[in-house]
Amino acid sequence: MADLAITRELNPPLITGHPSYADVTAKVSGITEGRMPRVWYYAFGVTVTITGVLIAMLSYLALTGIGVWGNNQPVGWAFEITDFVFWIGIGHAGTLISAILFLLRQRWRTSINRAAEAMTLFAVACAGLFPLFHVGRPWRAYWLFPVPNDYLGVWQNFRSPLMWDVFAVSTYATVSALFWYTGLIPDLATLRDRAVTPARKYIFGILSLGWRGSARHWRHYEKAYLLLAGLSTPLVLSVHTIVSFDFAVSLIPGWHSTIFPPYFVAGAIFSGFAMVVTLMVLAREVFGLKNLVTMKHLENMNKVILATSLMVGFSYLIEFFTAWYSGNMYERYAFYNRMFGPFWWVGWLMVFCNVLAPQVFWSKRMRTNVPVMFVVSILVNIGMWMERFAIVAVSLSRDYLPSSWGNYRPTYVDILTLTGSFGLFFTLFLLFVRFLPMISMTEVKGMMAADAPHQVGEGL
Amino acid sequence: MSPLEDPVIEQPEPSSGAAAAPAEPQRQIYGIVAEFEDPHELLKAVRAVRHRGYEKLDAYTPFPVHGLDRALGLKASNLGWFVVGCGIMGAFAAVLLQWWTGTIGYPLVLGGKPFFAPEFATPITFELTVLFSAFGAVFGMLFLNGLPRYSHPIFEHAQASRLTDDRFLLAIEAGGENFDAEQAIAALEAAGGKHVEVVAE
Amino acid sequence: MNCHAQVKKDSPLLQPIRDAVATGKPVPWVHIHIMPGYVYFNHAAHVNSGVSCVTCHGRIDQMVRVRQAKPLNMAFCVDCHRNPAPNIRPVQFVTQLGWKPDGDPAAIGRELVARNHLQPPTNCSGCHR
Amino acid sequence: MSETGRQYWRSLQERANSPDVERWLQNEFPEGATELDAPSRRSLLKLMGASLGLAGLTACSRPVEKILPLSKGVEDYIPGNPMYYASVISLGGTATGLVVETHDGRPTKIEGNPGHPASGGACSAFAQASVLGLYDPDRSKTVLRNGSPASWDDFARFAAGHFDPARIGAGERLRFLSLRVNSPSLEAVRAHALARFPKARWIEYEPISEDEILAGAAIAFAKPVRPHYHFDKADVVFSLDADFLGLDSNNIAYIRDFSKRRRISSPKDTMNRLYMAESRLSITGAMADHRLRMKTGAIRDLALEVARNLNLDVPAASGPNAKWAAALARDLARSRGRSLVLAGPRQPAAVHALAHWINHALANEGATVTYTETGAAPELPALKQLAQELRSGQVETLVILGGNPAYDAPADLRFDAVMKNAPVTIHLGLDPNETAGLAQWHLPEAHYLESWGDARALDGTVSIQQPMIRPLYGGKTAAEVLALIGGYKDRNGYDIVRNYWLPRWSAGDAEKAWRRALYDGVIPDTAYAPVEPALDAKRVAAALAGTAPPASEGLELTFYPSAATWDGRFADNGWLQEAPDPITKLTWDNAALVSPATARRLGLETEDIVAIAAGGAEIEMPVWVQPGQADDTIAVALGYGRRRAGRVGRNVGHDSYLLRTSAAPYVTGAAINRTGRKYKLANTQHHFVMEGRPLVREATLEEYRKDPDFVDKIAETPKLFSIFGQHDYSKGYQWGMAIDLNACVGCNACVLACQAENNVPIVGKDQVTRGREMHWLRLDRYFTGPEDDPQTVTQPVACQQCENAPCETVCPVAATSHSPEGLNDMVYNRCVGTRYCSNNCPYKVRRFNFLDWHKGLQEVEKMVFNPDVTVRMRGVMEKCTYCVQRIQEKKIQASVEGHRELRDGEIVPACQQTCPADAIVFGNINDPNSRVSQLKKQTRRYEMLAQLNVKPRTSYLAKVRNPNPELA
Repeated sequence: MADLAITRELNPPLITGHPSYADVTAKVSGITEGRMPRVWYYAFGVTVTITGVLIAMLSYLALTGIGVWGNNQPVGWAFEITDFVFWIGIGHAGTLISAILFLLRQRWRTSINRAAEAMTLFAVACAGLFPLFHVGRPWRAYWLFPVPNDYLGVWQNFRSPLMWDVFAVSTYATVSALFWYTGLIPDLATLRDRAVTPARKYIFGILSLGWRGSARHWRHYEKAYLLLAGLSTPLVLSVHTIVSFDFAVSLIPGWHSTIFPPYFVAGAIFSGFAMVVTLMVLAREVFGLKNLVTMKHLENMNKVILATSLMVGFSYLIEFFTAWYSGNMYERYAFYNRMFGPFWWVGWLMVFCNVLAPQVFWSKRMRTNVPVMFVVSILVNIGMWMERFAIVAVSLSRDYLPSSWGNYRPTYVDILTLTGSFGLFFTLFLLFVRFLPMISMTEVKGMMAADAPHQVGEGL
Repeated sequence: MSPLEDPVIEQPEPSSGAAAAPAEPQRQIYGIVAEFEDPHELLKAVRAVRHRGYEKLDAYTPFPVHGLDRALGLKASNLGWFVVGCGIMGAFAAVLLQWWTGTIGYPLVLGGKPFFAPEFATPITFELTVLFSAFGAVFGMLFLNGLPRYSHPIFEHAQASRLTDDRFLLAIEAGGENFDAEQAIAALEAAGGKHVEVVAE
Repeated sequence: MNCHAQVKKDSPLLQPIRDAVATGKPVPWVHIHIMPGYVYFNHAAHVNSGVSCVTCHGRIDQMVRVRQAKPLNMAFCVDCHRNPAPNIRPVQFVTQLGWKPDGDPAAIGRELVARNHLQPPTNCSGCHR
Repeated sequence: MSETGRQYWRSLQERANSPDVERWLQNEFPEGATELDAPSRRSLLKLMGASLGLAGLTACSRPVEKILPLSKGVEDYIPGNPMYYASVISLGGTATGLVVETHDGRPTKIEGNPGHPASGGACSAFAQASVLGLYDPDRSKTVLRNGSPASWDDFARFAAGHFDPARIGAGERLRFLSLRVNSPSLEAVRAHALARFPKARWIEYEPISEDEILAGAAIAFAKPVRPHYHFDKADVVFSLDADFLGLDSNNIAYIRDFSKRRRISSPKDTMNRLYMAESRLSITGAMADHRLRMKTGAIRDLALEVARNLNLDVPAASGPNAKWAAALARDLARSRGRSLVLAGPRQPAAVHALAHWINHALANEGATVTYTETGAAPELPALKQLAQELRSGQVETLVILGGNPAYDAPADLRFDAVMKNAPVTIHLGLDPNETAGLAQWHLPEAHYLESWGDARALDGTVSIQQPMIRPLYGGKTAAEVLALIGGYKDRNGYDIVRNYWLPRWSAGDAEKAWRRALYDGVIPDTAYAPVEPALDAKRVAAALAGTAPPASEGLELTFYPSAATWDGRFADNGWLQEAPDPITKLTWDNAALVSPATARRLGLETEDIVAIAAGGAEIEMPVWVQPGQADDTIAVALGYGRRRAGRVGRNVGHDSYLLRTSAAPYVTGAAINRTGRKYKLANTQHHFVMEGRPLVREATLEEYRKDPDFVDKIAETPKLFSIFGQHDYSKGYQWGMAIDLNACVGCNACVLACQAENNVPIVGKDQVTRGREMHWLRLDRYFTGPEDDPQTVTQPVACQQCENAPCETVCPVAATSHSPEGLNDMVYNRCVGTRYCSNNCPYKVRRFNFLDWHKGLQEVEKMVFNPDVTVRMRGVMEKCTYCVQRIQEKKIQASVEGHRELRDGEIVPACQQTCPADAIVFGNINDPNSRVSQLKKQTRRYEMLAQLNVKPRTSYLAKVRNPNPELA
């Protein structure tokens, strides 16, 4: 018992207001059953419209050619790959929360992991769009997958980092989806059992796969969940590592850098957590989840943001140091160009948003202040996008031969496509909170049981 | 139990005791089912009932109750083997794909690199290993649990609709040796179970 | 019309040819064996290496109406380019679609491949330019 | 081939029999116009059917799956195999011999004629691009009478009446105006016509005039002889503002001769030394070992200074360059008989005369410079008189045979206005240009590739101009029209030319000689005999004394021919419009070039629009700040701002003819004012500094002799190693290339040759500003030294065919891979367009089809495509492959010819074939005796960015300059 006392001191209850199991069920399921608050409909209307813009832009692109973007020689990749890396990065926080914190026994994850995982899926969906549509001939994009064909007899080039990307991203999407769905099964069963309309009963009946919470099942279920967490952890690290290979394996100054893998992963977690904060702050305001998503959750996330911000800042320093120390004139110029070239403002914006802004979280007052954390999280998202742009496009604009140096100006299509991808992301997220439990009832109840005052351990 | 340990996923170590073999000849009734309001009562009841010699038990809970599987005398899950097997398959498939297409399928000189080399085969091999393992974990779990399943007798119980909400059901399944409905009902009531019902097959 | 000035002078089958000669308007031929625009096939290179018509066009001589007999896809070409021997014969026989050598054709092919150092390209620019 | 030449023509005759053909061609294949955005050689096959059986086509509706053979065979013709015919192109009154490649009756590629003195196998950018002009859909297609369609018969009927001697008499009021005539047969027809109308007069006018050259000779020798320079014999060359490697000469033989003396293979070799004085940085100036930038007008003083140092009795003149002139004079004196002084067309006659005098004094006459008597005379005075007569209404009939005087005559003559005073104006022209719009009769002219003729080269050598295809739009040549007007005995070009030449050969073998002439592309013994005119020093001195010393203050404006449109006649040629100017790298525009210092003084920036006032007129055009431009001078290219031209050329750039007067056709004072407005210029290179990177490596001859391995010292290359074993390239053919930066003059011919050979699309000004130009081969140009007075280096860069190609590694679908012969193959039909390869290419030589560049292309425009090269669709990457189609063609030929080995030099990529400087050499680097291997053995050899261990197959030979030690 003594150790439990300590436990409670170290981990004060994460669920405040002493709700009962039924309260949790009612609160969380209730959101998906009752009418949405009016603000939901407004928001949904807006995001759907923006998604429409995305569809329009992508169709225009596919019908006309990459020329509708600002890309050129030498800047073959610009907005599209920047957006791709950006969204993949966002996705990483979800997996981190659901898998890594799970393995680290961070119990505070329980009320946010479901939403975080959903965010991962939707972010990866948005990310996937860009490589798919950035190819000159989208109708040939399936050539990127090793589909056997007797007709040509030719295969993919597995030496290409882009090929690694295809496997990494599709694996990541699949595993994230499995992990998310596995976690959902018991809650889907709950919705099934609460369902009043035959339609809901039928749909959730199918989705919950006939789950009945048998003790025999729980034992395999928990094992599966643990294993998925164990698999997702190296996976999530590998995905951004491989994304960074796209650049690290090339020979372009500003790309050709060995510190990219850890640098990119840290950046991904950084931007991802910022996005989670943005979303959760909104969600708990709109749906009144203050008892489930407590200030402790937000504060912990802000701590992670601060830590990763320091890592990212350190990576910047190392990058510049390496360039200078290498004595390689091309490397040196690339980084000089990043901060003082035509795109100087991108470089400085990235340093301000990613390194300076998060430092306010050293103060507890700041990292527990909702408006402040909201603003910082937005800044971080902007800054991380700029970082990717600086790496992808700015490096390309001036590489080896001064004769071939070029400039880059995005077109309205570039900008609207990026905007549209946010529309898609939020549309999916709004649909998620509308139809699925955005908090894992099973886990919350399990934790309540653990926190319950009259604990019965096997000590008896 | 260490302070940071999360009770939800505590690892059951293998315990002795008769296994609850699911494969049983057809029965008229599924078993006797009682409802409890909280996991601790349930645990107490399980122990009590087993004390009376009932081994063929199953419990139904809205969340994994810590220590329940040991109380019921369930063996640890053997899902891990599925996953390992699938992982190895994935790795093998990946290497085969990259080696065959590069050296047999259509050998092409690309960037002066060899037709196959572990250096550039590693990332994809890793990814496919993870992918196959993940499939193994999810579909293995469903397979071991006999899911998806359309229906189950337990749903006949009056409180079944709350077993995914806030109620905890304990079932003495018919077919255990010296199973007797009357005594089973008595045993469950004695253990403090409410809504003690005979649930038909 | 050289030969057909005598042979089958008034066969209806040759009417189009007579018209063409009379009017100077060419006979429109139906394009059967169509290669995609990005594939470059050179008859001289193949015929002079001893690849027979029949290899790609089948038994044209036995067709009432000409049709494409072989897949003529990339895999089809590459197979032969990797292992030409089975389809190589002495140049004088390339037009004899029914050619039956005494002895193993593959052996003859191997011998010719060796003698003429035939190394059909299997790299991309062999056919795509 | 002489056989086939004739046979081929006969087959054209056979095709000629259907009048529908014209109609069908005029509406440019309306039905079933196929998109070329799918890389479809099938559509080209249909085209082949088209040009094969035009007559037949008019009958059928060309269903896709039908192919049409020739109804009557052509001797030696195998469908799909190209045929080559000798012909000739004329520009500015001088001819270059050509060999034209035709595919199934479509001329697709121009090459130089190795047997022709002015070509030697090479040809200029203009010649390379001229084939595109043939298929220009905006060419004149019908006879126009007062702007409304008519037929040749209408004109014939009109001409018969109008030029009836009974009516027009001796032709007192009849005037002919033509471009410079260099065709013997046309001269014959002209002679006949002028005999018929004795009082008529014939005026020749080229806007890019040689008047001062001829006038200068007239001063020095009392007759307008034409100088010919022999740079291969000259050790020291002093050019007084003569861009003889570039735009001031249509004779690319000069480039060949000059580069002979720049090419060195060992430190022991000697090379020539070039001194240049000019105001605008020209490619000749870029090649110079010593270049003085000065006002065009000040060059006279420099010349006098040099002459005085050579103890010639010339008027005193003070220049700031005494030391320079003295050193130069000593250098010239040291190499008597092996030196050469020449002056450019912008220099006044007196300076030309002085140049002749100096050459005379240095005993260069007959050695490095020879003279011929051509009877050519200054043109401008005659044109002025014509304008005067027109103004005063003395001209009843004006026949303009080619040219565009309404656009390019000196502005003060108001030619477009006075033209209207002639009751009858007849204009023959390739396109409906400004003059055509003012003429009563406009007659479509036949392109040189579709008509018979003959032409003299600079040295007088005559070549027969053979047609490759029947006139697409039924055009006629000047000779044919003149024959019609003057009632010449022969009416069609073939008879005119043939019957002119046959009598000139002894009856017996006349036919043989004719065929020989067609086959060789030159008629033997037709070159002018050199004359040795006596120089009259006194007259020269007097003339020099007569010329005023130049105005030292104020801005000086000079005009120069455009490297893209020449005098404006190529304005409709997209290839030329998009070819970056060799010096400014501007495309699709001309600009007012000013030096950085002058720009600072006047507060101007690149792309500022300024108003330039000169010659009583004012035009607005953008500024381009050009390092190397002389201070206080403005240089403006002619030939832009065409008001009446095709879709490509209309209103491209700004018309500087408006500032050009007959008094000052080349140099004038000008005032310049900022308008405060900006104008977007499309240039293909934004950064001209090498940032200290060892890309172009150069040394002086001295340094080279001291340290033959200087290239390796310029950049230390780390020890290269790969974690992987390398593939074996030691067997079979291994293709490689060596580019001698010392020989390359940067004339753009290779760029255009590559474009023509490889179906490289044009993208237009807007896309160039977005950085999407498609040239596979580009000329990188860097400046070294001070910004105001830099030295210039030019470096041709195409795909380097790296053995460890970074582009191949990253392509996910293996669309670019390596051939066993070391080629970096690019498979357009496999490419999905990730652009990763281009990103990872350190040389940035890959080009991406960002849009469908062939959208809306008319069938007639597609006829220029080379069927041996895939036409790329949008969304795929493309790049140079060392002309792999030519490699394959020759390899197949070798295997057909008994599986023989290829000979060195048998395979020639387009860029090498046309290079007048012979700076590019391609071959098998596995053969130690091949030319390319020999070059790669030189110590000057280096690879760009070798430290990346990409192992490029293209090597460069470092540039070596030969400055005068006295001036060091």
